Amino acid sequence: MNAIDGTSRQLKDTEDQTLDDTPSLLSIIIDAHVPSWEEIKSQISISEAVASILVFINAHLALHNSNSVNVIGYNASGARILYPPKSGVESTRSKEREERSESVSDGEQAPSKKDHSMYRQFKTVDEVVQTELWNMLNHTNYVEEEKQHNSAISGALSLALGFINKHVFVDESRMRARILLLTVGHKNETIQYIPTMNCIFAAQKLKIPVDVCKLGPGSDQVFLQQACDSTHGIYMDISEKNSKTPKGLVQYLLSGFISDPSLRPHIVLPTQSNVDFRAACFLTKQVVDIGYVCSVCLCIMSQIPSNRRCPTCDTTYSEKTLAGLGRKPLKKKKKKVVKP
Amino acid sequence: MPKATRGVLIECDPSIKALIVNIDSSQHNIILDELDDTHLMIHPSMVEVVKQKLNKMLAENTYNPNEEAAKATGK
Amino acid sequence: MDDSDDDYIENISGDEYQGAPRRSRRNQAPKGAGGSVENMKMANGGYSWEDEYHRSWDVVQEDEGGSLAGSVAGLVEARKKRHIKDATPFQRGIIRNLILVLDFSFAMKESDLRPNRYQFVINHAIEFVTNFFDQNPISQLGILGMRNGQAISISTLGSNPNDHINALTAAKKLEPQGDPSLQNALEMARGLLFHVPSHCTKEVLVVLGALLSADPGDIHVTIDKLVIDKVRARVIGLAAQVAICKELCVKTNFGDASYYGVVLNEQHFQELMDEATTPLAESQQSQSANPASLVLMGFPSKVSEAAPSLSASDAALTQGGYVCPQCKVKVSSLPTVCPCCGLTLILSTHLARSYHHLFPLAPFIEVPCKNAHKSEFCAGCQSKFPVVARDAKNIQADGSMTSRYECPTCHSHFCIDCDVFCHEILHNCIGCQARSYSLYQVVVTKHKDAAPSLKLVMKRPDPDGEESSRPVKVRVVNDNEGPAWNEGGQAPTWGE
Amino acid sequence: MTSQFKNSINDYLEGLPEAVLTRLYQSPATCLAVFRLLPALARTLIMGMIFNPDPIAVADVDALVKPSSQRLKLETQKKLRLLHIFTETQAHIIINPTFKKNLRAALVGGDQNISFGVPCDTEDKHKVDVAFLDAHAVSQWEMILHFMVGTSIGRTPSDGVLNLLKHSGLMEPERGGLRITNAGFQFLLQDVNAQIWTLLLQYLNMSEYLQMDPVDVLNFIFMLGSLELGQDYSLSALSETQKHMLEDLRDYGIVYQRKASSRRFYPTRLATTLTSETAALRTASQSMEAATQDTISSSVAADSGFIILETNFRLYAYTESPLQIAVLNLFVNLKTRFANMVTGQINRDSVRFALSNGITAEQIITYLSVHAHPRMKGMEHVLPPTVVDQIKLWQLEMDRIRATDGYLFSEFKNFDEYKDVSTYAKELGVLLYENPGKRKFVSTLAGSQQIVEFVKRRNQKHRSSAN
Repeated sequence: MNAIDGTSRQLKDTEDQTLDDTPSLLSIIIDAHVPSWEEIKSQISISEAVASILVFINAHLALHNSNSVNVIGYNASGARILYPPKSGVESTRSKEREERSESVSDGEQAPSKKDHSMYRQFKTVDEVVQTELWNMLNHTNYVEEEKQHNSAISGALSLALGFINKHVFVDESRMRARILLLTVGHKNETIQYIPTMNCIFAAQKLKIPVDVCKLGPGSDQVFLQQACDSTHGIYMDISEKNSKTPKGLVQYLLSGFISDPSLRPHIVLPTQSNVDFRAACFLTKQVVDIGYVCSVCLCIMSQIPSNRRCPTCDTTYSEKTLAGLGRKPLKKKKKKVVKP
Repeated sequence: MPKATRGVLIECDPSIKALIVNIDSSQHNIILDELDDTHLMIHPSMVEVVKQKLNKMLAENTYNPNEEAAKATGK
Repeated sequence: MDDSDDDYIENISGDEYQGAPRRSRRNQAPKGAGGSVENMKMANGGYSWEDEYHRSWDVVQEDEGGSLAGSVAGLVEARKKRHIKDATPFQRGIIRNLILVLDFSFAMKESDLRPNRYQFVINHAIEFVTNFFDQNPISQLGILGMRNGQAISISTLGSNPNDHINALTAAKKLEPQGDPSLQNALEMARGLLFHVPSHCTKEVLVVLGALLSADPGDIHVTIDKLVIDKVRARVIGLAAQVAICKELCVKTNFGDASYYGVVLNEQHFQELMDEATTPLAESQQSQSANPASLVLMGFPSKVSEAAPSLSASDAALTQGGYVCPQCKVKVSSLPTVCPCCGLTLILSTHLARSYHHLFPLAPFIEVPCKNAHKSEFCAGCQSKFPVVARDAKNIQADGSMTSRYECPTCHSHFCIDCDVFCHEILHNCIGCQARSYSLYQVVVTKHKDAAPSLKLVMKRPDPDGEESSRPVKVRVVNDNEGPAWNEGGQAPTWGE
Repeated sequence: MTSQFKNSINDYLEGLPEAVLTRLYQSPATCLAVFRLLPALARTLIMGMIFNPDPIAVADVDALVKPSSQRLKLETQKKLRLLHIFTETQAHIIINPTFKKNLRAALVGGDQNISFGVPCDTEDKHKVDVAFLDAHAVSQWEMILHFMVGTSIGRTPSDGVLNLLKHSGLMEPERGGLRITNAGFQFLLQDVNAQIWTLLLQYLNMSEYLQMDPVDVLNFIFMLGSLELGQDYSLSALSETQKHMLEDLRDYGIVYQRKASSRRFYPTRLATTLTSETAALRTASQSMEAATQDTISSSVAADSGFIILETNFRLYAYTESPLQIAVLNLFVNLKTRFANMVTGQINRDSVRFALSNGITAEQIITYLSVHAHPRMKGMEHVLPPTVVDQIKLWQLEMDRIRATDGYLFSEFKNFDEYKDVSTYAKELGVLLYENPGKRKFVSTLAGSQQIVEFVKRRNQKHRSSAN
């Protein structure tokens, strides 16, 4: 009878939060780097993969009435949002209806047109994603692509985070958000270090888990592993060396990556055994356990540079400060305890 | 030999109990026994009186910023 | 907007009455920025109470349709704009050692800050600890209190945010009492910072509620000692300006008074605290004081174990952790100093987290009306911009009614939300990233069995789209003449 | 709100026999809708299984769920068993093949199935647009609500509707007319979506009396939720039962048919949002957009929230709908009416009036929070806690004291005596209250006689043993 006060209500509210399944926004980032897909053509073709991804998107939408998706594609020349289309959902429907009437006249237009046998919400998303992705794949210059090895993963992540920020945090919609990065992992792929790290920190700060599904035969992407580790996401490498094949992509996606962030505290996630956080020396490219770090620009070196200048920011180090470091670095730091 | 007294057991908040005690304080003809903070034993014939007085007191003690308006609608 | 440099100097040199250092890149606050700092400083430079009274409803103007939607949106935007900070690249002291000194004296019982000064400051200090370590992962923090004329230690210099937060939570129960002693607190801070190596910064942040200091000796001597020890002080006053605090700030910051701020309201306090989380820009004098150096650091590897084992850092059994590469002792959390051999242990990601201080994202520029038609959607979140007529004349001169902000590098247009997000959280320009070129391109070379090494190559596309490589210049503030390019002959370049 | 209908429909489904359920699962649209009603863990489990050709091992499921969440797992499994989606053998869990096949079909598409409705392939000569459908839905639905509130707007709903209202106990016959019941008042406080579900569930119950096939009825309801607004659908794919249903649904405003003999029908927004919560989950900027675009000028749109409640109990409601105002009038002392809003105050009298009508404090609070203005929804507590507490207190105040007739037993000789007697009273089940410290207890009126006799017996026994 006397139990009405603020504290008890608050407790109840938070309890509800955990039990209640809030809808979630899934941001899927798809690798649209054509040469990479060519490389694993024997295992899975891009159209098969896209079909699997679409099923996965549908599955995500099926989980909750208000779930939504955001699809981003990236290749060597950049990243862009494939879904939702710019003009918002309302006009897509009308556009799509136009398209449909067009396609009737044109005969066959999109690769696979699913008529009324599909749930309306799924159909809208699938069609837009498919068309846009196909546009993206067709409009890229293959020759150029071959040459360029830098990837716009950082761009795609930035877009995803920006989108989530706007639609979840600025709009204060009660949604959870997560990112799934589907990468083929070209073996010569280069990732922009600082922007990617910035993305990871932003995701960490906003508590957005970043899941990574890697298909290609290339070695593990250390950055992406770090991304998963620091944002509590799932990292899965679906390649032959883990005796997995991208053929069953849809099954891997549905069993590994479907779990909603709200459910994750309750289930055992596939864990990464060891994430490499060690650094490499800027000068010798050697992996270092113990290294020298420039106090100005934080570059890592395994030895004191011969000319006493930092190789990256060109700061000159004074003789005096280096003298202390010249010896085998076992000097114990003095810890002074000062009594008030 | 234990004593059995006929009465009405009242279960209420401590605040309401205080009010009943207050009502009783003028004539001491209501309360038979104060059992604890939330229980009282009162005279069987006085139940309706208590309820009435209580309602009146509660209404008096309710803060109503627009007394007039509320009266006007007469709900 | 292009003269943001001059703007900055102006603020350093003059305006001592304003108390608050002004870092906003906008000269004039848009009208009616709703209780913001700028509101207090009126155009004529006088006090706010000397100015004509502004009625909030005078600010709002209806458009032709009689709708307020436009004005309301403008006000909302103006509020968000305040967050945009100065972003000229400075050389900064990245490895910091900061002592936070909180006032626990009688003056903190005042309730002009809700619920009272004491609770308010502690709550914000807890937030500050989180932000500080978020921004400065390889730095150290210690907390002191001033109470009963003594300096009391709340938490010692350390890099684990939880230790500090727990200490502060425990300190909430202390009743503020007695007089504060600035001198005792500064002396204690000086002692704590004594052993700090020269390549790190030594800083003191004082939050002072009282207007007095009950000192046992001559505080001027202490201030001189701080100067000799190269400790830099920043003071946030809760009541009014105190001469000794100003002297402290001016002397320890090479004549710069902008490190002393007196709060106007709750929000302003938050802003002043946030300012202290950004690493200090290194001036030439301070640079000579803290010569660049190499620091020995260990990069431990993560281990996962089936059974818990003893962790040296918190003297308890823990499952998994990191192994110090030098003495092989296990610690449970990073960054930390190895309790056994004293080596600084960090992850390479911690270093990466400080990079955005070194390479800040250039501020976005408000798009003038004549260019507004170029874009229809935000390049970040794809939300639709308000349509602006090309010959719109009725647009107020001060506010950006186009609601578009342009990245100076990739010329993409962004909405205010994405602008704030890019600068505050992401530190990337979404447009530059999505187009796969950026100001600083870091080329990563793979290595067989370790994290890739990185090499930074500067790329800056010219306005007409062509890309040209130019080295980065790290700017150093001259104390008297204002900012200047580091003209020491060879500009520092990234890469070989 | 939504969880209420979720629970009730779940309960209904769980009560169905396996054969009926399996027949139900033959429609992909139904599978999808049922799937969404399941708890989160169940959905994740099923997703992992539907593309897996082999049955999943029980051990795998056990390993998937953290030991700390075992309770959740057991509840989930029980639910899935009841719905006959899972069959468990010794070592494996087998998913209902019909369910599996059709949920897959829903996700993948491709197969020709008619569960998502068959659009008309011919052009409609009398084509209607979305705005018309919205207007139609609102006018039909509000007519029912107005009828219930009693603010008659000239038209009375059809007999089918009146029957349903009577059958569901929302209204009761009284002197030739119908009178709203307490359940009816509660119904009014629900949001539109929940109201429709309440009616549809009642319809489902009623259909059994009318000897309609529940599978057909459910399939049709779930199908409606997956239709596209503004699209016309052909009647040809519907069964006889469903065609019959269509007539009733037309009266509720859920579908639109130009005339009864028409061969096509249009779902309205009431239908297409049946299985979605978009209205309830509208974000601030979206509703701004909706307001500026002004495509939906109905109470359906206004549902997104129009009430501002201040800590001083003043209430501002941005609405001009007479219906909303009538509903508010149930528990608010309305004062002023402006062109686009009404102001009023919640006070003791107005709440007591509502309480005396059978509306509970909980319902008032839920109504207010569901219809809270988006600006209020952004806050930590949607409603001011003081007001919420006060409304609850007012409800308690209605019943501040509980009075029970009885006998007070006191002045026991010693604790043993007290204990024996009170234990006896407890065993009899007549003990109302006891205070061992004071050695007093209260028994019911009826029990007192027995206790008195027990005391006498006990005393005699003691006396004799003492002698």
